[in-house]
Amino acid sequence: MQELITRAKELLADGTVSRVLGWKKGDMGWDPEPAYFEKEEDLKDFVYNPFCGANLSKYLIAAGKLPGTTLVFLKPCDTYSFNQLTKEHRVKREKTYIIGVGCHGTLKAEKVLSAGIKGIEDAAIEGDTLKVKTLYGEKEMPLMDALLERCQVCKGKTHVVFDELIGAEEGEEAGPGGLAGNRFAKVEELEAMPPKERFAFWQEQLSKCIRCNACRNVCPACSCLKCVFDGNQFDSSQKANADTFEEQMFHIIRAYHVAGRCTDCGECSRVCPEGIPLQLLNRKFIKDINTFYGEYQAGADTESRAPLTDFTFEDVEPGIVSERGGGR
Amino acid sequence: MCECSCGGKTKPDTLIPMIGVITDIRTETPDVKTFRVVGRDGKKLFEHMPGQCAFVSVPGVGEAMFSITSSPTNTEFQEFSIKRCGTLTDYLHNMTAGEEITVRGPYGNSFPVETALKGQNLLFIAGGIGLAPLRSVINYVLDKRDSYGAVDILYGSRSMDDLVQLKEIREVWAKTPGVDVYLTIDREQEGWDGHVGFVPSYLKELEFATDKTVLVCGPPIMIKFVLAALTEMGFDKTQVYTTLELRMKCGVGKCGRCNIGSKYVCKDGPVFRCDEIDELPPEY
Amino acid sequence: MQVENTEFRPKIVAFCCNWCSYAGADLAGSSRLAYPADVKIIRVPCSCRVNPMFILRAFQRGADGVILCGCHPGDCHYTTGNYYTRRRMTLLFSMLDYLGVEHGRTRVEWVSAAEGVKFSTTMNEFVAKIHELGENVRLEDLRCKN
Amino acid sequence: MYRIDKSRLAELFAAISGNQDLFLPLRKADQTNYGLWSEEECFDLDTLKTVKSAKDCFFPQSEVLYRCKNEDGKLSIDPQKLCDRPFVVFGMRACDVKAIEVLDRVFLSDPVDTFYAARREHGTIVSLACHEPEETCFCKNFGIDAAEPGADVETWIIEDGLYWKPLTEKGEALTVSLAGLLENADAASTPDAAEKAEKAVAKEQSSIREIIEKLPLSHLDLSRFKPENTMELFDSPLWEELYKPCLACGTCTFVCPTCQCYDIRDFDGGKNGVQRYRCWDSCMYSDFTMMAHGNLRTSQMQRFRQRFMHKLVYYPANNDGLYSCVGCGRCVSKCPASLNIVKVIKKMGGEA
Repeated sequence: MQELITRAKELLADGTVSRVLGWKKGDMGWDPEPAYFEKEEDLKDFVYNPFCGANLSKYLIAAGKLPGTTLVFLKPCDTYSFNQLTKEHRVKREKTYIIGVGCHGTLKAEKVLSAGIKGIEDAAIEGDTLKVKTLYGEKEMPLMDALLERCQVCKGKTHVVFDELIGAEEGEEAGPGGLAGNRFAKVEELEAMPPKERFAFWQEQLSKCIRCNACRNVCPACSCLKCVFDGNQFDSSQKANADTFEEQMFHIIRAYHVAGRCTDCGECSRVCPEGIPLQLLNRKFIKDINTFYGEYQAGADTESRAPLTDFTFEDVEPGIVSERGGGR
Repeated sequence: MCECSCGGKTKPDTLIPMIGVITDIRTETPDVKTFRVVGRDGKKLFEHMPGQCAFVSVPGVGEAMFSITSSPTNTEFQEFSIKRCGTLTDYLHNMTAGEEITVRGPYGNSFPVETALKGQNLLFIAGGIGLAPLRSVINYVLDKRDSYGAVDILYGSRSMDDLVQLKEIREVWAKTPGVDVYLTIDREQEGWDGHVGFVPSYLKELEFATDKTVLVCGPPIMIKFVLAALTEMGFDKTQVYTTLELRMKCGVGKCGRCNIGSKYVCKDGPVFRCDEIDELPPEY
Repeated sequence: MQVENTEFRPKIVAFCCNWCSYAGADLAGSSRLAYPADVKIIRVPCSCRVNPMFILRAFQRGADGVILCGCHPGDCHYTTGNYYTRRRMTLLFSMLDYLGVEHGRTRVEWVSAAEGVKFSTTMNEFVAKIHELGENVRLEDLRCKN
Repeated sequence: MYRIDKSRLAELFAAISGNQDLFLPLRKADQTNYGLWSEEECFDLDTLKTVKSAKDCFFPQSEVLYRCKNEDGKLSIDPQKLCDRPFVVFGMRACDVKAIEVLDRVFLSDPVDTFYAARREHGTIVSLACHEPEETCFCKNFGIDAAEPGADVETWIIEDGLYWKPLTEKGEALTVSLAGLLENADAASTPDAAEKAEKAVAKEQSSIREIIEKLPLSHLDLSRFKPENTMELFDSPLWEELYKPCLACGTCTFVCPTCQCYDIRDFDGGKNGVQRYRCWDSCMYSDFTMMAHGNLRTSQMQRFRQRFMHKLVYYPANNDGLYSCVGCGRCVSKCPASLNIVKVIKKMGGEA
């Protein structure tokens, strides 16, 4: 962390960047907030630890409108979002100075707290163990039980875009401590259920939705100036939550609108106050795209055509959904 | 649908509207129409005071707050002058007499016609559609002519065609004793032999005496410059009343939309004395 | 009369592209080929005009099945429109299926202006399928129900 | 004072829901929220904070106000029936109980919101003391005592028993209806049991208060948040710094037990007519103040400022200094960007 601060100070001092976008220490030790730092002395509150889950890419849309260059710290999976935003002309590469930071996984504070660890001050990852510094001494817990879902099935530690790297271990395929799982496992499990059960599963999950729009507003792919739900068309407004249809409509359409653009950064499920596994909707699209149109990772580059703005003459017919049956 | 202040148990929630019938639609200007509304029984929907507002709605299209432009002294109907500027107003402009709408109200406070304004010389300053709430006061004052002093009306609009209620102004107001009407339009126009220029500058030219109470309504930018001009002319802020406009949904100070500082414009307003406005955070 | 009322009459929405499928439906009609009156046709300029929201919206408003008809791939009046439709609908149908909505309720069929027979058989088949599935209860808006 | 074994709670709930609806924290899909109790549901009184507050029971997230039909140009209005069925909300914490007072001052002030008033009239609140307040709690700053939660009946769960103390007429009536289940621990009839119960509750209370005293957010300085400082606070340059991470979502407003802003909207159900309903709204949304002629709050900073100024300055100015925050800490744990009212209080209050 000290290395990051030192480098940020250097870049601020020599005028390469006008501001730094990073994380600031919160009140609790487990709630760092995304923050801008414009002066060297502000950086005393800078923090980077496994609780810094926020993907800062989305903030760059706003930062891009400010004068000068912004220094941003991106974790490996955040860089995919950045690339995707560059591709959609929502951020400017030349106005951003990216320092790729190493990541061993980010934590879900709720999980750590409910494991009975209180008075958290700081945390560090050592192999498969999470070491938490607390007011009551050092506590430990298995890393896997504390990670955000997205980190349990980590995409890898490669930064796809950066100006320099600090503390990163490039090229390592697996996630934290080599724990990478199959991110489509839960999707496959759902696909294998009878339709009635699948319906019941989603009904239960989506009926929790409070239409707070946190998933939409945090999503780097949801960068429309005016969202289709900011209005009364389609009888499904931004915040109505009037019956189950509205919730389903909102989530289906949101997942659809980011299909082929979603980098699976997992921010939507991280922020959902009701813990709805929204990643399962996005991953279903990713999985289908991979099976039908070939492997595609949004944000891996800035040139390729997105699957939904592309086609081949030999594409499968929509009837395939019925033919193969069983919800796959 | 009892709307009296009996406070009886039978009173429906204030959010439940009454059904109103449009009995007449007058085209005032290319984008303003005046709608005359009565209840189904042909009687006036409710009693109001000048400056108060009511929610007009077309179910399925929308609901919005409009100031009541007819005077309380009118015992037959209520009138709303509505400018075409959104979904609901668009729809209203395409309606015809005889169609039904819903109305709830009246909401908000009113100009202090029975207290602070009584016996005073009055100066009305209006711009464009801003005449709508003031018309209610003007007609009230003219109907109770003896209770008030001299009346001056300064009204301006973009063009001759945009002057609302021109017929009434010329044929009734201008002919009432003790009432002076000054009209102005923003730009020279064929067929217009009156004054040309913006309302605030005309106001300064007219050099009114400062023994008047002023009632201002118009677009925010006009209000801003009129207030500056009035201060320059020596008027005190306590002599000036104006109305604020914010987005409203409930009309009773609960939905939170029109909250500025500790005031709710729908309930504590829309009429404010200018020194009261100064105490509010500048978010209007 | 009483008996007729209790019988299930599905509501089917068919989006038909102006250039091929709508003409195909026309041909079916002028050739006196019957297809159920439960099918309500909505003409669209191209099958790719159909936003996934249209389909959800149809279900919301009480449709029991939605079928989308367009020109055969390669024959699109706008050259490539239906290729995009193909991808979009594949993904949307797969998602609906994933959410537990019966996959038989949605269908895409390519019908050319000359295929009056195909139009009629497709519609007959689809209506029969919806009859089999019954009323749509999984993706409905109660506010639109009586 | 009464007592019942914790193991018999399901029986108690069955008895309550025999005559009326019972709402209590239910565990569903890994989250705890207030819901309608039935035998199959799994209740959860251990989770300190439900995701949404109990505000939902009195001021639901969305409710129909009336239905309107247009038949051949003739309109008809059919107002929604007011709540006329008694119900009980069980397990409300002290902060949520206080929040109802905050809402009362809005909805029960003239003109009364009849929809809300009907629910208040028919609802009985059984509160539950917080056995172990968490570090996100800061109710103490608002004069709330988590050890004595108030409402119609207050209860404590201590070891294997639930202690039950009716406080109002409504509470007494509910207690009477449960006479067969609740063991009497009254000083007059069963002095021994009463003494034991009093002792247990007193011990629990002092332990709760001890914890609260030690919580990191229990001692905030609210002295600057006074109506006379309105302009000074409003014009503070600190807002510009504070709002920066805000994503403009509505999480804080929707999980908040005191946020009461609402929107009124139409749903056109075709031949079923138009439903006019109201639903919670958030001042954090960009269209909150959008009008045909423009928007009065054009930046997120202004919207952010409105929310906190309303809670800490405007609302108290109209309500005898009562803050419109009860320190439940939901925003502290739920904000996606880790912003919350505590950070605002500390920063604006001159602490940090």
